[in-house]
Amino acid sequence: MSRTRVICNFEREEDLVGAAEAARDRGVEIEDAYAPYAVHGLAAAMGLAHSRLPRVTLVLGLLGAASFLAFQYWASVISWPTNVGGRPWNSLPAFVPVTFEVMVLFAGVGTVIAFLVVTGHYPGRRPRSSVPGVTDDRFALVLITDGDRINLAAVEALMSPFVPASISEEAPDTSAGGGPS
Amino acid sequence: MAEVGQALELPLIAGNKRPGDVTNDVMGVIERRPSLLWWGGLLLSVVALLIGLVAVTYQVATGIGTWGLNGTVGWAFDITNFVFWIGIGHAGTLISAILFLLRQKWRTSVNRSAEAMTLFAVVCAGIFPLIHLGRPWLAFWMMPYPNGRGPLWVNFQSPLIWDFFAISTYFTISALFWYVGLIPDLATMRDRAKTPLKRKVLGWLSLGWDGSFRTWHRYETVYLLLAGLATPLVISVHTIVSMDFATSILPGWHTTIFPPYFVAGAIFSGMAMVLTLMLIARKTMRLEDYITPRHIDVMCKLVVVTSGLVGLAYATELFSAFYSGNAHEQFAFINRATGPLAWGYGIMVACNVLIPQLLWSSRVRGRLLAVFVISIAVNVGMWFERFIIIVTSLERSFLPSSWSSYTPTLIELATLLGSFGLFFTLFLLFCRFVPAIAMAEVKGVLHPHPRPPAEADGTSSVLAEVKV
Amino acid sequence: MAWRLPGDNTGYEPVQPVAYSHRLHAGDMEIPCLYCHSGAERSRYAGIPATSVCMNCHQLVTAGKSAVDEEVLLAEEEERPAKRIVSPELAKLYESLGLDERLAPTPGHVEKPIAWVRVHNLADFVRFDHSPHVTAGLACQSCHGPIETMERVRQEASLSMGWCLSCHRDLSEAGIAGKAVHASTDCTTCHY
Amino acid sequence: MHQMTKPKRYWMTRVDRDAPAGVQPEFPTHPQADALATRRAFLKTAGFSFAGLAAADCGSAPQFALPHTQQPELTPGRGYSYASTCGACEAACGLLVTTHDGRPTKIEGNPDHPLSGGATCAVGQASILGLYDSLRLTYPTRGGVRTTWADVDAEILAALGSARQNGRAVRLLTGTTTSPTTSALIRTLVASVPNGRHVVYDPVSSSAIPDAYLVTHGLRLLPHYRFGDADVVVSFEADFLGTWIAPVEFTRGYTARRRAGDQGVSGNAHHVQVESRLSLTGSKADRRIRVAPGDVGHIASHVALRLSMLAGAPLPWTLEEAAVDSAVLDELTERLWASRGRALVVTSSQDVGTQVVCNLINQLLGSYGTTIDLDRPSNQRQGNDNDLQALRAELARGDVAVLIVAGVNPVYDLPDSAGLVRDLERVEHLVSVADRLDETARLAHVVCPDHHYLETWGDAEPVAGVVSLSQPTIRPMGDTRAFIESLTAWSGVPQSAYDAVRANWEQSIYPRAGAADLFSAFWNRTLERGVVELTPTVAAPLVFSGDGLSPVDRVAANAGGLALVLYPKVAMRDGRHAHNAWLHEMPDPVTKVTWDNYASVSPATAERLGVSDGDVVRVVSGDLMVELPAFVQPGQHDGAVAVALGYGRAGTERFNNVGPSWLQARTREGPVGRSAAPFVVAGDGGRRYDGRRITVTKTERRHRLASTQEQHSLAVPGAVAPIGTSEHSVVQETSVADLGHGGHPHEPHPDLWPRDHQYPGHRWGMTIDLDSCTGCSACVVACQVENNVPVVGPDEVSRHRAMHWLRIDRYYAGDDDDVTVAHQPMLCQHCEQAPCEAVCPVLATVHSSEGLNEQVYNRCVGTRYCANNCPYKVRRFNWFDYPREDVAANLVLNPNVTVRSRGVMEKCSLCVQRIEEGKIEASRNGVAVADGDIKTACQQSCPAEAIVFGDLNDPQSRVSTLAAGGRTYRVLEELNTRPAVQYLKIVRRDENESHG
Repeated sequence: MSRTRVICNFEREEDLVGAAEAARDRGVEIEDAYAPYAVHGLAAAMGLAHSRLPRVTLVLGLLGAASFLAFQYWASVISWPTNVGGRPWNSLPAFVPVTFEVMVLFAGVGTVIAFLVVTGHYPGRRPRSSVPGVTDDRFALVLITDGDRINLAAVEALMSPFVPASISEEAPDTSAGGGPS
Repeated sequence: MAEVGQALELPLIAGNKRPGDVTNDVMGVIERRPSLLWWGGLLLSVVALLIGLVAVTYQVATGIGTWGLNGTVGWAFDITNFVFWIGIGHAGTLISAILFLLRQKWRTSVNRSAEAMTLFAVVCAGIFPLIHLGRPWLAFWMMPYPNGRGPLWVNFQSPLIWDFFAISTYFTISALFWYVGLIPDLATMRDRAKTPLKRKVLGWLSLGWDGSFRTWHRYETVYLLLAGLATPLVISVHTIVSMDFATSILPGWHTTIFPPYFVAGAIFSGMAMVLTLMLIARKTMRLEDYITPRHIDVMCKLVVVTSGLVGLAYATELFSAFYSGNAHEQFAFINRATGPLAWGYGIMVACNVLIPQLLWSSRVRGRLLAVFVISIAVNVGMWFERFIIIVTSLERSFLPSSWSSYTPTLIELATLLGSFGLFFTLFLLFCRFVPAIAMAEVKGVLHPHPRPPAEADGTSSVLAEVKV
Repeated sequence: MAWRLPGDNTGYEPVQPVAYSHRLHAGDMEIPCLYCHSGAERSRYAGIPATSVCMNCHQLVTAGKSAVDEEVLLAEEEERPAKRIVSPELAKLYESLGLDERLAPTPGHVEKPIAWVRVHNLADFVRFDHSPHVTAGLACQSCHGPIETMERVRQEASLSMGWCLSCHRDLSEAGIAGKAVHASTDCTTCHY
Repeated sequence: MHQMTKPKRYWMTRVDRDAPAGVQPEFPTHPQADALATRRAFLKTAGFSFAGLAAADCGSAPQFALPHTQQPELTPGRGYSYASTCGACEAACGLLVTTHDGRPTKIEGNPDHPLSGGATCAVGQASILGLYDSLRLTYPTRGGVRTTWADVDAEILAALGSARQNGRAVRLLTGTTTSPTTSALIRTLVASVPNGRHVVYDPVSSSAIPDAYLVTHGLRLLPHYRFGDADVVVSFEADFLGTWIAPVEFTRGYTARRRAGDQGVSGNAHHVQVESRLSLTGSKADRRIRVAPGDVGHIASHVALRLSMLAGAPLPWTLEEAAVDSAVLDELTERLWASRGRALVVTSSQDVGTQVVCNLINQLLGSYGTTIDLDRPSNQRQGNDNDLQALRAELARGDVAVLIVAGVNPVYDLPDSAGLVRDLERVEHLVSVADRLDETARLAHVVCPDHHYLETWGDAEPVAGVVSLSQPTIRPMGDTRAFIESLTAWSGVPQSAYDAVRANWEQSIYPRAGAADLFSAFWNRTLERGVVELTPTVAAPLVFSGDGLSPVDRVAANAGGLALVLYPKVAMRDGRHAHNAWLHEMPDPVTKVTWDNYASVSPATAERLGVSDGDVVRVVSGDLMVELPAFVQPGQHDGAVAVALGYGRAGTERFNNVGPSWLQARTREGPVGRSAAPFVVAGDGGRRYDGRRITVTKTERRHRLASTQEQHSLAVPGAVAPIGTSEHSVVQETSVADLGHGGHPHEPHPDLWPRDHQYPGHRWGMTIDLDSCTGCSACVVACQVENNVPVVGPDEVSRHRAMHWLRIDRYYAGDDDDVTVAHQPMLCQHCEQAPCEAVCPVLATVHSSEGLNEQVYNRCVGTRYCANNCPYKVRRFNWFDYPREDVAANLVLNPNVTVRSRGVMEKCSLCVQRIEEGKIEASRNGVAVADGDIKTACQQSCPAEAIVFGDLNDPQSRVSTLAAGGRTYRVLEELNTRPAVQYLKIVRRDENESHG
């Protein structure tokens, strides 16, 4: 009888946001929230840090650009220099468009892959939330109780202003939480 | 206060929906048996597609000679269609990416289908560079792959190579963007799926999405990043397409104004195509509540703006030709406007510059039929723009001895028809099997609803924020 | 079965209608290549020798020495004049010219060429000319491999464009036997 | 027909070419064909399915290499050339026939020949295709069925025998034969029968000229005109640069005379053309005077009168006023008088009176002995229309027992063919010596197919004292027999052509040669050189007798009436080569129309008749009628309607669906063009080709004329002319006056890129002298033969898909009455900064280290971007796999040039195969490539020597010196493409004209 997961079910995003804020004020550990769409202000309410994915994008983009610029130079100047319309071997300006496209390609594809890896999504993964309807019109907040001070009753009290549709308690989920963000 | 907001301007989503209603409405389209209208449309499209397939097969088997091209006019319908379709594609990316960056909430109702349109348009576009080759079975030589020929690479100075990279990148990124946007809705579908097979398939496609907000949080970042990448991409793509002409030496092609000119034209034609499709979709799939007069209105305004840009480009072109003092240039443009294809030039100016001006009037914008007709006109006009640019410059180039003319053959007409067949076939299938409206995004912009026992607290703040 | 790029027939070693041994002729007997393939100096094609060229020697040599010696011994034992021995392979040669065992023309004969199987096949859009390579002092072996050790001719080089080019590039640098050469890498050197 | 299957070998693999056709017996067709097919198919699928790998050993079926059984004396794979004589027409130019492995593949001019000097014409170039014509008659027939030569000879000998018995008439009807041997044999044969006669006529007659000389000099001869010695040339209707007598020789002399000095321009040279239609010659004239058809006689009389006054012995003539401004005539006359002894006046008129006046003019100008050679007369036109008339009378009376028609086709050539056919059917023994069942041969009881001239021994003496040999370059393709051999057989002493020629030379030529050494040595020497010059046996010099001279009256000009002008086209001539697809596809030098003849009318007349190009008009004269497409021809006289002869030949229906067949391909009906021969006026004193009164009415039908040029002038059409610019500068002109200070050094335009490409070794380049170029199009056909350029047919041509690598652009300047014409050969300019190269995605067209713009067929994927970006529009795309089913015709293909497949771009390579061969040859002999060693096909054939190819890095080379001259310019120089092909400006010598 120690840590448990309390799943609070809401019907309105405003309630979810409010509940999350309240829980955080009370120092209740928020495992995760579930919503059919990206609820505004919830990140702040849950105190989530900014994602670091943009850095991945930047690095991959630069990598793509650099590598392909180098390849073009090598192919047209070193590997087999051919006289095309009397232009110099190294027609740098002509290499720009392809370089740019490859940069975007690397960055874009890389970002999505990174996202899937970080959030652990892949074909065949089974959804973790046990809350029905969160992909439709329901909202859920999953709180962690520590058995003594913060227990089910306390949570219920805390949530009551946000009229949760239901509150249920579960055994702790070992695979809780997403990866680092 | 919500009332105030609605009083001030038309609502984004009519019918005062709740998230659940959105799911039901949008999924309803898919779960309902398809309407006769849909079947009819699909039949027509497939027939057109088959005609096109026959034509292309015959042409590949017999030779490019089955097209109306000649030694002087080496490109005509093929590249015209290519540029036309690429242009169509651009509006999709514009709506989903640029408007997203500009925080235009109204895009949510249309971006899904707009992105789909982009994908299908790029598919149609991609076909033409392939089949216009004399030896299409060797198209893979465009790829710089290691080989036993020396190794012999490709000519990175050729705009066609740039094209190759631009189009493939554009397709990949658009597909990713579209799919990423689709994941949450796929999860919704999965959770509503009746049969286990459906559930299994959708389960795979939705990558195990479960609405976890920690994922949502990163998801938004990724979406933002993709939008940020797609925006310069879409501009680069049509810039590069325009370079097919701008980097040549032909009078009428060799001009620095082409990149912006083409990008504006692309958005213009794309917007028109989105309008056309939206108006059809909203009727055929009863999505009047989601694609409201307000959406039409906004897009009409965009059409007017881009029409103005295009008109400006036409004028600038003529002026710089006159101002250049270069006989070849001057001749090229006088010939373009008054030469053998003057009629085509007329259509182009009328459809792209004159007719869209009607959209200044809100009454016209309000009449959906009128808007529909205008959008069609713009599509026609933009097709002719590319045709005129390509053919007039080629058929009257430097040496009068080689001047010639161009008339399309049946095969070319059938191929053009086929590309439309392919486009609409794909689009109609999309409407059937994928939520045509991005549910997750629409839900995000709904007006809030008071809790049934009316004791609202904290809602007002949210209200204020939600109001657009 | 080796997997290679399409068109690469390295190692192709077809069975020939006549079991002609380059090892024996070019190797042991050291007959110069150009004796039979005289076209290589003057023409695009090295050429396959006409049967009449073979007859220059095989007018007299009709079988391997061992076989002849055997017959001689046997003849001495049997106290009879030794018969002319014709090896089965050479018989094909004589047949091609319509000669009988005694190498006399058979009445009403028709000369029919020997259908050798082509070993080195180039793509038909490539123009290879033997003469400049030979006149530049390139050894036949540098492309055809150690032919003088082969019982049956085998394709040694890949004959791919890359293979040609690498040699052209290297030799323009290094030269042949100290003599500077200009081996062009222009497309029209081989494609026109 | 087994011969016809032989070609199969040639297009398999190069090993097959190891076996010469001539020497080698058939061998079974091996599976190479399938092997190739499968390999190609495999590559395609591999491409489609991106199948990167394939098993090495499961490739194509084995390819076999069949050596000879006896070592041939020639090295397989090497091209050899043999000196010979052209048999395409009576001009009998000297040839070097290039053969590859036993089959002739190319005809080149023989540089040692004193008349043609290494040049050829389009017809000569194309005549090699006739050798491989699959529709040639390959066996003798009797009563229309195949038979043996023995049988044929038996019949003919019997016929001759009976004729000999009862003194019936035996007639031998031939065209001009320049061969001494043939003539001798004909004389023997004719002499062997009591009532035998040899009748000669020319399909396009010049018999008025000898008739005139009979009047003025008492001897029926055709003089030898020496254009090379004439500064001032006045031609009345004579198209001497295009079709008249010996165009190649005349063009050489004419252009050589106009080139002189450091600028390569002679200021004295002047050429006036008086004609009713715009001929090729007229297009080069410094001054053109349009006259009504048949009016030249009257104008010539005016000139003669004026000259006689200048000469101080005025003729007692009173002349009606001339149709042309007398000031013009005065100027013309003065110019002639000023250059007495350096002037030449010619006319092709078939009116003896006009010819006589022409002779008078030449007499007054002292042309005899200077520009006209009567001591060494020409044998190139021996036709005698009076004899022909007599023969037709005999035929009409049914007097002729045996008629042997050799090498001519009277039923087609002559008017009233219906009557002729009727008469011929009454001939007891009609023997035809023809290469196919032509209009005449199909009436003959016995047809004796002749060899093609490349298959047989022969000789020619086109001009007295110039004798050349022709030798076989391939084993006969069928069971045909040389006319020479037939003659010997019919004279009862059968001989091989070789023996006959050699014997005749030993008897009659060798003595004239006065050679010191033995005959065999002389023979071998001549055989190798191809030609020998003999000192002619000069008879008493002919003197001009002025008595009985009378002027020619002006033709009655009936207002607005139209008169017909029949003329031979540069390509089709008299129609004997009507089965040659190359000649049909060659654009006419003036009209640029292919695959047709048509009724040319002046713009004014066209307007009056309400017709435009392609409207079918009905041309009627009495009971004669022909329907032809109209063609509007600037520069033509308003009263003239010009129609080309030589079309509408039976059997040319074979070309109705020549070219690719596809969904929207348009095929044609009937023969190619329509015959105008019925309109020839066969009066006394010869057949006349002009002056027949006709009426022309427009029909509702249209006929698509396959023209290679839509816009005919450099002037930009008014509708789209930008302000201040009327013309492009692609054709540049200068005047004799400007020449001195005309030269401007080429300042290379500033450049965006750093220029880091050196051309250390050779740097190939070309100059084309537009002043010399006459547009005769020999180069066009030469290029087609050399480079295996396909024939695409009229439909494709009309779709602007002609494949010629070298085309000749023709531009008009000035107004419709008084046009100036410019001919501009246009081929790949091999730009140093080639726009085509930069845009090719797959590096299929790049620049070589020797300055060539290379096109690599097997790398090309066919985007056509290069063609779009080529400012000169010289790139040609293979829209289809052009049909090559005619295996016989494939024998003519040049083994050194790839036959391009569908979907790839091609263009002029500056004959890179010759460059490579030349370099290899030089390195084999351990020497450097000398200037002139390598000649492109176009340069080699050019009679005007307008094209010069060579190494620009060699300052001594001809091309370098010409390029350094003041007349050079580059087309579209403003684009800074830096072409390796440079042009020399046209020189306008008539100060009254300043078009350009």
